[in-house]
Amino acid sequence: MAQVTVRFFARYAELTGCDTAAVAVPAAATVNDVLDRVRETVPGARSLPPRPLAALNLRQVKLDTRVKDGDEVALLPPLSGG
Amino acid sequence: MAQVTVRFFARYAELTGCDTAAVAVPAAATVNDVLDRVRETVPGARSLPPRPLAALNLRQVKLDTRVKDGDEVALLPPLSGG
Amino acid sequence: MNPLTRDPITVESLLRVVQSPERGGTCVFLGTVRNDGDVTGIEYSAYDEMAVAEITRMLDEARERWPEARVALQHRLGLIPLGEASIAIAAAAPHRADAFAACRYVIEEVKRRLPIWKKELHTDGTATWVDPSGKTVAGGLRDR
Amino acid sequence: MNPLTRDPITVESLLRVVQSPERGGTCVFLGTVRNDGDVTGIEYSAYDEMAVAEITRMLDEARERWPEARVALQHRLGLIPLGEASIAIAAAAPHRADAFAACRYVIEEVKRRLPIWKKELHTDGTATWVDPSGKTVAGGLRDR
Repeated sequence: MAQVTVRFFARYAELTGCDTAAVAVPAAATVNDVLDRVRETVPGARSLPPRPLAALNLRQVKLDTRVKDGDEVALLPPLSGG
Repeated sequence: MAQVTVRFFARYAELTGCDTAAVAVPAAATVNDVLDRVRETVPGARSLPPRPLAALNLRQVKLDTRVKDGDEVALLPPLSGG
Repeated sequence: MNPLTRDPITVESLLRVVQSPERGGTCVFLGTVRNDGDVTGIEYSAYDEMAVAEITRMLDEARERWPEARVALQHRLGLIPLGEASIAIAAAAPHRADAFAACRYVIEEVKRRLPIWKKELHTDGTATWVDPSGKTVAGGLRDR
Repeated sequence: MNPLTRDPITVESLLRVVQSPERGGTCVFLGTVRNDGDVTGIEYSAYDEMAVAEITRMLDEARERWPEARVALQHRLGLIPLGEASIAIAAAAPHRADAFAACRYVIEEVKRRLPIWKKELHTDGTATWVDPSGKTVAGGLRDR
């Protein structure tokens, strides 16, 4: 199993009511698997869009990217910096 | 006849030793005719390049542009503003 | 210079970082909070650690593409009143084409990659998250 | 604001002219005196009346091409020390592409049209007129 920290920002933090959640996923799981796990364990996460923007360890990644124990996954609403 | 004021700037003012000269040219003369007249009457003007940049009444013009009485012709070294 | 700040941005502090007598052309971009109808201000929030990492990567990329240019960036967070700058980018280079290109590159990457979000505060007391894809969503409401 | 000045240029004074809450993007170009080897400063001179007329025409052209943009320009004359600005252009617009384009347009037109000349002052006390076509000519000498 891999223990992954999930972070929520901006509107997604409002939807879930939390900034951070810890989830456990099988070894060789993907960001998408982390997302599925989050939807099961964080009630407000069911309102997240089907394919949100995600970052893994401070870099944007595709949802099929593999995660490993200790990784940080972030779910990012549409960016509007600048 | 048309009375025309000629102005010299930057290096051209250094070459001719003057800032301004007044020349008389026939009616229907061009900027080029003014330039020829300047070369005859202003000693240092013989060192001007054959076809310098010229302005007529605050606008860049070609040397075949007609002048009229009271006009101001300016002879401009290569521009280097900015 | 910290690339994220909660204080007003001053152009001079960025100019000091990038300018030198060898770099004769400087291009600055300033993004300021715009008055879109009934907006009184914008609350900016960030994924701070990732934003700092992305800014470092963007500036590294700019340095690789325009080796003679030097670029600095500062993004302000927190509540920014109308008309004040949320972002400033300064790029100095020996030749102006490089300064313009490097500055433009960085602001386009900022818009594309920086994990920063804005919430518009309206005169009626409501707030909406800005979605640059066109939709704005009321704060706290579900996806529509 | 007088477009020609003998005093140091301040970016703020140009920003005040062009910025407003409707114009969220501002692009600034600064040209500063560059250290080309042994240069200690540059003496700028102008055909003042024509320079002012050309600047007015350039800004009018920019306004026609980018009607939502507002552009300001200031060129400094006289002796300018190394590293100080000889020119500043600020363009503000509702969208950044227009701000960049208007600013770039004006600096390119300045280089092409503005009747302003520079004489480089060297550490050895000599002075040379700058010819952007590549040649520099010693002050007071004949054409070569």
